[in-house]
Amino acid sequence: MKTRSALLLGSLSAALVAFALTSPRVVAADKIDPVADAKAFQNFFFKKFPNVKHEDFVNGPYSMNADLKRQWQEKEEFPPYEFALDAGKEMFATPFKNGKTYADCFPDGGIGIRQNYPYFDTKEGKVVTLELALNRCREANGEAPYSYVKDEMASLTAYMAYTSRGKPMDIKIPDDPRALEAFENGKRYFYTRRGQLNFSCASCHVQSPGERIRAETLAPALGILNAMPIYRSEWSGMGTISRRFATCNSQTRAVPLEPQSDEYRDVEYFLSYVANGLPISGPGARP
Amino acid sequence: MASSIRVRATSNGDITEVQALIQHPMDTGLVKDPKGELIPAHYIQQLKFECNGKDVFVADWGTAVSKDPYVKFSFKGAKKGDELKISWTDNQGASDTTTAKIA
Amino acid sequence: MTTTTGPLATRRLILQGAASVALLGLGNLPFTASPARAAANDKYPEEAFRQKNEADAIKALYGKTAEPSDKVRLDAPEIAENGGVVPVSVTTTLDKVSSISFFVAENPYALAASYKLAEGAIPAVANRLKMAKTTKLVAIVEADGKLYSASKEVKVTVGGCGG
Amino acid sequence: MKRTLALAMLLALGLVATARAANEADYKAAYTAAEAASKQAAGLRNQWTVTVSTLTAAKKAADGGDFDRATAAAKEAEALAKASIFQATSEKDAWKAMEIR
Repeated sequence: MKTRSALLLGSLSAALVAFALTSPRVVAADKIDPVADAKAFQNFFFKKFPNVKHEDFVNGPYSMNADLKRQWQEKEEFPPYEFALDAGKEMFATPFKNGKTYADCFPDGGIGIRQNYPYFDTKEGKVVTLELALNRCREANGEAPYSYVKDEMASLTAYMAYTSRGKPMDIKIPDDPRALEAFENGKRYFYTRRGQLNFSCASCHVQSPGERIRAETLAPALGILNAMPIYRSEWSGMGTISRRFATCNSQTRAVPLEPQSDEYRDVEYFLSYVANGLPISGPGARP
Repeated sequence: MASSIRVRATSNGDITEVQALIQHPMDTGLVKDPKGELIPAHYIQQLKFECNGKDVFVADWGTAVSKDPYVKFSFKGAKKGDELKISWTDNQGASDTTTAKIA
Repeated sequence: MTTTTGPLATRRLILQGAASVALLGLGNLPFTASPARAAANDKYPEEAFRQKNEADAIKALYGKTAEPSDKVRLDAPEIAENGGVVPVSVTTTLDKVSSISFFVAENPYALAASYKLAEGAIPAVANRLKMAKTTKLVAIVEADGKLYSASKEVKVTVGGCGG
Repeated sequence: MKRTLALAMLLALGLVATARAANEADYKAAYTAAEAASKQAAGLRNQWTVTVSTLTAAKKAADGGDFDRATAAAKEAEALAKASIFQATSEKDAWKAMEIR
């Protein structure tokens, strides 16, 4: 095991150096400019994959491989997340002990609003994700919060995503230095290498989308959260954004942080903002 | 709780296409749980589709059928509005049944 | 197939090893073993589902051998997205089809699923199967009492990079 | 290239096994050093899973009385923890190299 990862380390840094040389002009990015970042991010993928339709990026690996896309479309006829979706719809309508429901916690009764999450809460000065808002709604109504990585949270977010299907991602960054800071933290987390394999999110999802890591084809980073939550055959179950971040970390042998810790909330904020304009396609089915 | 069987039966007048998705773990009995004990085999053995009183399609399944199993087939001799009865039994003796109108 | 590395994977390898050894012994079984009753009966083919390899399973289920035929079209991915959920389907232009079955050669038990089609059923079926590893996939169609087969190789491996 | 060389070198340095048989005192010293480094890595929110598993293996070996293996494992855990600390500090600026601009 030791030699294999050292080998990986070596070959990877070689690839890194190559990438660094070819990456577009390097400018001192001291001023945080999300609009420019988002434009550069989207153009990078549009140029790298000219024949992938822009809205197709949200289909992750299926935008990268025709055979996989066929397998996926076959499954979409009767998708495995069907049960989570129905359970989510039922849970969403079931009143809490105090008679209230989730609809009372969310704008527009929680229907068709997923594309605005996560948002920056100026009172709290932090990013609030959909999963966090759902648990806060439960706690505000005297109910125990759900685990961020288990089925109940996945069913709720699956239903809320379903009600927003097709709507373009619409994340706002208020004119507040703390919001810009959160965006920058998210960006830094996305590009920072971690774990003994010394990979960052970008090592897989920017450098080599469309390529394989054993059986799986890597999804492009652009629109990677638009399909969340996802039913993964690998887990033969639903996965929330929190679960995905934790498992990605442990694959690079980095110890995952607590679900909904600041870094995860900020990287979700960054990834969602740069995907603005691309349609929500959740809940999704993935390998 | 809703039935464990989701079914969609659509007819184009002559041929009825049936799709079914069933909520079931389909455990093979060869997999260990995190504590290292074998999860006992628990899988649907027979799934029957009846229409107008006679079997139109019977599935005999082994442990190699995926979790939350899905099957699609078509048959002739039924028309819109007919009722399709679907029932399954598994190796632990559990069973479930549901009916669906052909759309 | 959930990825089970470590002790269990080796146990399964031993299992398969033992299976192939047992098979050698079986090889010289007199061919005229009583043919199983036609698959059209309602009884769950317990015996066939217990067979380790595909030839035995076909014999136990149908009591006769199949011949490859291009009238049987087997549709399965070249590389499975995930061994636990592999979409597989078969269609055929043969008529008077009474049964369609799927065999996954490298699985612990080869027979995966067997379908009995009544009068009027269109000879086609789609389902999602589990495959333990890269394997030969065989579809058998029983038409007018004779067996026709098609087979295809499906590559299966785990996903992810490290862990 | 320079950065990864340092990382690999650090890792190798930690793996040098002491010549004479290690006793409980050696193990204790190695374990405390490894635990301190591991805490620091956790503090930087950049702990590696292999550091944690190697530390537990060291403890397990020590409980079983095999102080040779326990000390070696503790030393390896320390090296891994140090490597993760090195990674966290060097990545503070290195991440910009991959940023899409």
